[in-house]
This record gives sequence, structure tokens and C-alpha cells, in this order.
Amino acid sequence: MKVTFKIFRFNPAVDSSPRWSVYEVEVDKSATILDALLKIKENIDPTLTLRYSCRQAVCGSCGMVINGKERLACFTRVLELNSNMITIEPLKNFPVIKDLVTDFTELFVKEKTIKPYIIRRDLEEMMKPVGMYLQKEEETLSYLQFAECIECGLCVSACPTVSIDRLFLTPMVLNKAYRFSIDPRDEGFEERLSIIDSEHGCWRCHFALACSNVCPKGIDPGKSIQYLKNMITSHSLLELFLGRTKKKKKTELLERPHISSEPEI
Amino acid sequence: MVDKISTDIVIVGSGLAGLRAAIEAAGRGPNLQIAVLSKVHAMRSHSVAYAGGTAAALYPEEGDSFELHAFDTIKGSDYLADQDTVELFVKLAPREILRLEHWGMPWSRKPDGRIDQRPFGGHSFDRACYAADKTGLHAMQTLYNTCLKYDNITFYHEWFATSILVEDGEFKGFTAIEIKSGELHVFKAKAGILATGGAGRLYSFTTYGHSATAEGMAMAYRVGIPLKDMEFIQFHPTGLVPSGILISEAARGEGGYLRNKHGERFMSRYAPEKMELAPRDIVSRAMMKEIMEGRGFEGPDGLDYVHLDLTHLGEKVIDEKLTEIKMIAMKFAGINPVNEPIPVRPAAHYTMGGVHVDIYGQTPVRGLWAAGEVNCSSVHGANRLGCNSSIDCLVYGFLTGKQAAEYASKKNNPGSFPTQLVVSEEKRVFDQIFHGGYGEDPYLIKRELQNTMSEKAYVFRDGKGLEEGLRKIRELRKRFGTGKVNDKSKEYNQNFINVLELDGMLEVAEVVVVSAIARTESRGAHYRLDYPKRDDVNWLKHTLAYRTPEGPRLEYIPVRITKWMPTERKY
Amino acid sequence: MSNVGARKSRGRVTGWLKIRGYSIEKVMYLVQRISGLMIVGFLLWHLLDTNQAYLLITELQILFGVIIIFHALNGVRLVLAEYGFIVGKPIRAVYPYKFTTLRGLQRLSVALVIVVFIILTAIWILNIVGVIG
Amino acid sequence: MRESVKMLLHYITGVLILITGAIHVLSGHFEAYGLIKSAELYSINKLIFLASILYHALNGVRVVLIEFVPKRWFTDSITLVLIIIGLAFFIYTSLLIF
Repeated sequence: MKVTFKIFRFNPAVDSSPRWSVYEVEVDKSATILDALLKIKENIDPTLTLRYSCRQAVCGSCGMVINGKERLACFTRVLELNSNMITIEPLKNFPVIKDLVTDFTELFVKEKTIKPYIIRRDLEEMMKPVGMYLQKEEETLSYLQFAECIECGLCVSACPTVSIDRLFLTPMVLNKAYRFSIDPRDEGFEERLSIIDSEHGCWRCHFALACSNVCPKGIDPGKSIQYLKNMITSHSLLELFLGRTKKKKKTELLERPHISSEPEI
Repeated sequence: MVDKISTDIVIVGSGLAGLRAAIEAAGRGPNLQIAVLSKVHAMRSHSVAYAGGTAAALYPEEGDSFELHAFDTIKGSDYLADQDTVELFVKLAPREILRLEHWGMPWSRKPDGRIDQRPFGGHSFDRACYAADKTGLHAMQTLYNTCLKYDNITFYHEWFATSILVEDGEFKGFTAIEIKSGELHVFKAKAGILATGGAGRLYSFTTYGHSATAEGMAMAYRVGIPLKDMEFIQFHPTGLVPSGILISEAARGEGGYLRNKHGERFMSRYAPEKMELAPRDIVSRAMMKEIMEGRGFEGPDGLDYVHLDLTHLGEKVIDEKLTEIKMIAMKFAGINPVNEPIPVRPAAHYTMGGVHVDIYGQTPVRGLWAAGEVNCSSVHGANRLGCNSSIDCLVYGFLTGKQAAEYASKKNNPGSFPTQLVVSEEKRVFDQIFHGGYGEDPYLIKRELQNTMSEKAYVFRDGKGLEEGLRKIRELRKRFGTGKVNDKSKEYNQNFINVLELDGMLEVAEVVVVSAIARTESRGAHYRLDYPKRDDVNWLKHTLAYRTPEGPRLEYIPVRITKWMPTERKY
Repeated sequence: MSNVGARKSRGRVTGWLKIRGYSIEKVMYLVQRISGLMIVGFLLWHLLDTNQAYLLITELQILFGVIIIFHALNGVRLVLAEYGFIVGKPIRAVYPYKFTTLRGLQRLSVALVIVVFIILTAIWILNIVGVIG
Repeated sequence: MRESVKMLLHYITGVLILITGAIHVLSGHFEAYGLIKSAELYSINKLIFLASILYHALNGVRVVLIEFVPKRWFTDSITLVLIIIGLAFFIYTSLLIF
């Protein structure tokens, strides 16, 4: 099957504005967009630049806008697009470094501000554990869906708020904030509040669900962000009217006595 | 002159081992500056793709023990593993599981809330802790996010390390290209950790992502560190046809069957007791034998296959525990595993060999450690058991991070800096390759290299084929020249990076084949049709390959045996 | 480290208008926002122009009513959704992925908003042009 | 005030507008049919309606503006500006009503 690819090209050293390259490639039935792009890169034009790594939709490198919608190149088969003309652009809402490669630096900085890790008071146990925290299935389920984020940036590109508000935390980061805040092991919700409950925090999400529309891992950031709003509101209402906040249930530690102390080297 | 970045510890590679080492070092030395270099975004390393689980003896009250785990590992290794190393390794394993648990890993749980474990190939106890079949994704996310807790860890996303700087047997730093700007920088550091992963992309049909190209091994090899046991490449029995994407061993752990053309569970002929859960080398050989004897299905491009049958497991088990496999089968093969068997074939999966290190992960170079798949502390010997590699990454990440932190805090005076090495590296990278490169198209060479390796150094090998392979690789080396870069732009030049990668791949491929030719026996994953027996008298030893201008020079060191004497290996 | 001449992020307000390929919720988001801004305009007029001369223009009256009806109905839906009441429970992400926000109660509420909107709009228009009331 | 509280008020006033607005629009009908005849009640209703609508509208404007001008100084100062505008409006129109 012959397919025409129209690809966004931009090399900052040479081009003052983007241009489009058109390639025709022969692809077979099972080929993904990534296979086709690599075929172009290896056989026709070695200067074509794109990120790729795992080719099985789990590393999150190859996010791009394919025929007008954000998709992972490796997770989109040429056939399923039902089109002989495929337009490929880099992700929107990111600065373009070259061709299909975009700059994620700002996103990673935002991610760090919301403290995306388990925060606990028992620091000694965190570094030198003596046991495991017990967790029932329903407790795991409360955050499991949101923990599967691969940080591919598709939701960031699709989000209409990000497109105008560069300070907005983005669906990916807010999803992460909820994933850690709801985790039964975490005690750091209040530390994250000042960022996620700010003017450019979760309240700039207006439920357009573009993020859920494009998520390649079934995470549904549209859902976790609304839960986050609920969590924050009940927290601030309790604080406002009762002057206290709900305490999290303490997680139980099951000790594993057979683990010996660290070896001296 | 190139920019110099001074820091205390440099970690090259951001997979499980690299990130684990970074956390350990950062936690131990709050005053140490730690730089993590990665040629992709740090959370995108190929560790994300491991699916099945992570082994550790967590529940001694239920019959598991360190002894048992160690014995399984050593038996799985076909007795080539260093036994003192294995003993240390199994003891450190459970704590790593608990650490990940504390840092937010969503391990799958038993009904009472404890971490669940599933059976895995070659293990005599169900000891693979798992998170559905996305263990790698969750582990990587957990570690990456935990790294963000430490302000003294700096990530250098998309930096490609080109060489290790060594002076008088002491580590001095790395040179690396910032891919975004195309400029060479020097990382000057007191201690370094290599965690660059394996060499699977030497093969065309492989479960590795595009980024696992062995440049860590090549870098170490070039500065005179020997590569150990490189002939042992593991082939995972179930790579999806035609792409090679990994269908995790979890599928068989949860009870999947392997069937040939006639619908037989052929494993009963090869490992009557363990059936599909025999170690990977045995299953792979069985599958290839079925295919070679005409009991497989005919596949595209000569990729004949057998069936992995999950249909009897039911939709609930598949949806709860094998979700990623379902996704992969449906998306990349158009098959719903609930109703149809999956076409699979052995695919290159793991490099048992690697940079020579001691029991604690220290390379012969002072101040340089290696952790994860890139090293060969010889826990895995001639064949690795499933789910032992992720725990190897964690354990060696911990060990090397700890040692590097201690070493760097003690070392106040960084000593002299080998500026001339940087100058010559700059010459090699830019003048020789980028500007003055000549040779054939690198992508063509890469394809030919991968095809050669797949043909000549696959599951079954023989002396004649390997010799032909070596000739071919040396010919490719000549045709490659210094490496021709077609893209001449400076910023984000992937073509250039691909050429640098290929340079290292050719070097490592030669070591693999030369080591395989020399080892005239069959052990673990290295099976010679012309020498089908294991030979403990002559070959119970590790291969060390040193670089010389004429090609690898081989030396041998004995295997360390503590209490398990080699016996015949039966499953 | 170094700062290469990377292009500024592409997008801006065009992100609002990009609707093809996405679901109905993105359209509702756009309309909600535009109708809100229009209502603010009307409001200023209404409060400052004490003669309320615009009430004499039928088309404007119809438009004013229609956007208020939509904004109000959709607003109620958004309050329920944004506090997490109609977006579904967390589930396992199993391929082919199901998004509880894009189905079930939430979708029902979208349909409901649209149906009630059409009915109320019809009543409003008929009322203005004098067929009923 | 936290953003969550601001937005909660936004939603509450939204619902209030629905209720008081309905009374406001229908008040003519009620009086015509002689159902409820209480000028004070309608005035109070009007006042709540006015306050809600001002808050809801100005907060809506604020939301759009801080998204359009993603600068820290702007985000920090816009609230104060809008509060002043809102209060001025409220006093002006209350004087008109009564």
C-alpha cells in the first residue's frame, strides 16, 4: 500500500519558518506510523528528526499530531487512519526544537513543583525499610489507573487551557498530583496544596476532556483532575468552618524480620 | 574548547539501575552533586518495557528462602554464576522490593494486603513481585519521581555520552554530546556509574527498544576495561511476530501454553516437569527445534512461529493481570488473546555478559562502577532467570550508588585532569566522524549487522556459521569506515548519534562472535550444534575480552563456587 | 544548558477552536466560554442602559435568551462534573480503554443538557415571537 | 482567598443566579396574577441577584484574563482590580434600584 506523508519540518539553524516535506512510502498492513517514519528516515531522508525508543507504547517518546489529532506514532497503525494522505506535525503547546522534536523542559519543571513522590514522616523507614505497608485492593484501585502515566505529553498538547495559559500546570502534572495525594501511603497533600490550588492550578481545567480523548494509556486525566478539585474543596471547607482537616487512615506496616542489615563493603 | 561541568558523581544511563543509584547516592551524600545523563528523556529508558515481575524471597514463612532463590539462580545460570555474588544478591533483593513499595510502587496485592507474587520460569517458588504486567513502567515512574525529591540530582535529558576519561587507572569523567545543541561537554567528576543497559539491538528480531545500542559497553571496552561473557545472549521465547515486541513471561507464569502447529504442548518433550516455566534458554531452544523440524507456523520474512495460547485463562485474568499483553497483541498483531493464540518466536532479550566488575559492581578502573545489564557481576552466568534482571538492576544500583557516594565524599582532591584526552575525543567525534566521516550508509550497515547476528549467532550456533559471521562483521567494519554522517546540521542531529551508536555496536558485535567461537561447549544460552555438551572440565570459566587493534584478545578467569557443585541441569 | 533557537510553542487561542477529532465536551467548553463572555457584554449594557432599548430588538432578545439558557444548563452539568460526581469511579486501564468521563453518567448529562436546551430554546423563541404566552 | 474557595463561590453564585434570576424574570407575571405581592422581597431578591451576577461575571472574566495573560504580576493584581470594579458597580446599580 502506498501512502503519502506530509511532514512538518523545521531546522532552527536554517529555516526561518517551518516547511513541509512530502514523501511517498510503501507500507505493509501491520506497519505503524513509527515504522513508516523510520523507513523514510533510513531510506529516503536521514535528516528527518523524531524521538522514538520503545516502539510498544510504553516509553512515551513518539507523541506527535497525526492527521490533526495527538497520537503516539508507535501506537497508531497506518491502516486505522483510513487515509492515503497522512499529515504529521510536532506536538502543540511545546516549543519545537527540530522537525518533530519538541522541548519538554518546562513540563518537567512544572512536574517537580508539585512534589510527585510519596511524602511520609517516617524517614528512616523510607530509606531503610523493615517491612511493607499493607494495602487492600480497593485502596490500590483508587490510584492505580492514574499511576500509569508515561509522560508522553499528548494531553498537554490537546488541552485548550495550556494553549493559552503557559503557567497552567497541565493535565499530566495535575493527574500526577492526584495520583500521589490519594495514595494511602502519602501524607503530603497539604504540601502540594499551595501549588495545585493556585490560580494556575487545577481550577483552570474546564472539563473539555481533550486530555482523556487523546490519552494512549487509558488514564483519563479528565477524571483525576475533577477528583482533585473535590479533594481540595472538601479540605478547604473543613479547614474554613471546622478549623481542622481530615486525618488519613494510618497505613499498617508488616515487618519482614528475615531481612538482614546492609553488608559492609 | 569544550565546556566543563564539574560535579561529584556522574551516572550515565537512566534506567532502573541508573535511577536507583542516583537515589542511593543522593540520599547518602546530601552535599554531593549527582548528574544523571540519559540519551533519551530520563523516564523513557527501556526499563519501562519489562513487564513480568521482580524476584525476591519475601515470605520465608511460606517456604521461600535466600538459599532457594540462590540455588534457582545458579542452576538457571548453568553453574556459570559466581556463587558468592549470587548469595549477596539474593540477600539484598527483598529490601529493594520494600523500598520501591515505600516510594509508591503499585505492586499487585494479595487479598490481605501483602505484596502478591506470581510463578516465573526456572523459579521453584512463586517469587515474582509484580504490578499487573506493567511492572517496569511503574518501577521506572516510581524511581524517576522519587529522584525529583532530591535537589542534588540533576537530570541531563538527551545527552549522549561518548567516552570515559581514565587516567592512570583512575576515573576522571565523561565526555558527552548535548544532543539538543550538538556540542561536546565534559563532565568532570570524582566517581562515575555506568548504567547504560544491554546490547540487544545487535539483533533485528529483538524485544529491545531502539535505544539499547550497547554504547556503554563499547565505551568501557575502548578504555581497556574487559567485556566478560559476551557470548551469552538470552533469547526470550515469546517475542511477538513480526515486530519482536516482548510478550512477557507473565503470560506463561499465569498459565499460558505454548503450542505447535498440531496444537501439542510440545514443552512436555523438553521439560516434562516445569513445562512452559522452564528457564528461557530451554524454552527458546525447544521452540526453535519445533520450528526447524517443521512443526511451527510459517511467518512473514522467514519469521516462523509457534502459538502462545492464553484462551483458557479467561477474560478476567487477562484484564486484571495481563492487560499490557492484551494491548500489545490487539494493537500490534490484531489478535485478541482472549479468543486467539498469539504468534511468538524467540527474540534477543538480554545480555548476560557485560563490563567486567567485581562482586560489588566495581570495574577495574578506580572510581568507576557499573550497574544493571551493562555490568557482568555474573549473577546470571550463562542464562538469566526471568525477573532476576530487574532486581539485579535495583541491587546493583543500590550497591554502586552507596559505594560511589562513600568514595566521592572521602575524596577531597580531584587530582589532575586529562585535558589531552578531551582534545583527542573532540577530534575523534567531530573531525573524524562528523566532518571527515567516510563510508557506506550507516543504516544499511546496521541492517546488515543485525541480519548477520540474527542468522549466525542466534539460539543455535555452530563454528562455521560463527566464523562466517565474524568475517562479515569485519567486512562491515571496513565498509562502515569512520562512519558517514549525512545530516550536517548541528542541532538535534539524530543521524550523527546513530552513527556513533553503530560504531560501538560493531565493536561489541565482534566481541560477541569472537567469544562465542572460542567457547567450544554448550552452556545456558550459548548452544553450539557442533559441541552440544556442557564441558565443566575445560569451560567452567568466564571469558574476558580485551581490546587490541587486531580485535579482541581473550582471557579466562575461574568461576567462584561456594557450596553448589555443578550437576546436570534438568527441569 | 545552552539555548538553541527553539521556536516558541505553537498554538495560542487556536487550541480552543480545534474541535475536529475531539469529543462533544470540547465543543461545549468552547460554547460555554463564548456564551459567558457574551453574557458579560449584555449585562453591562443591561445595567448601564437604563432605558433598556435593546429589549425592543427581537433578534437580540432571542440571542440573549438562548445563550443564557445554554450557559445555565451546561453550567449545572459542569458543577456536577467538576466536583467529581458524574465522572465515574477509578477503574483498571484495560485495552481497549474505556474512559468513564466519555461515557455513562457524564455523557447522559450532556445529552440531557442538549435536549433540555432545545426544548427551552423553542419555548423561548415561540414566546418572543408571540406564538405562545 | 484560595482559588478553590473562589471557584466554589463561582459555582454557588451560578446556581443562585438561576434561582434569583428566575424570580426576577417571573416577578412581573407573579404580580400580574396577584400571586406574591411583596416589593421588599423582590428588592432583596434583586440585590442577591445583582451581587451574584456581579461576582459570577467578574470571576468569569478573571478566569479568562489570567489564562490569557499568564504572567505572575498580572495574576496577582487582577483580583484586586476586579474587586474594586465590582464594588463600584454594585454601589452604582444598588443606588439605581432603590
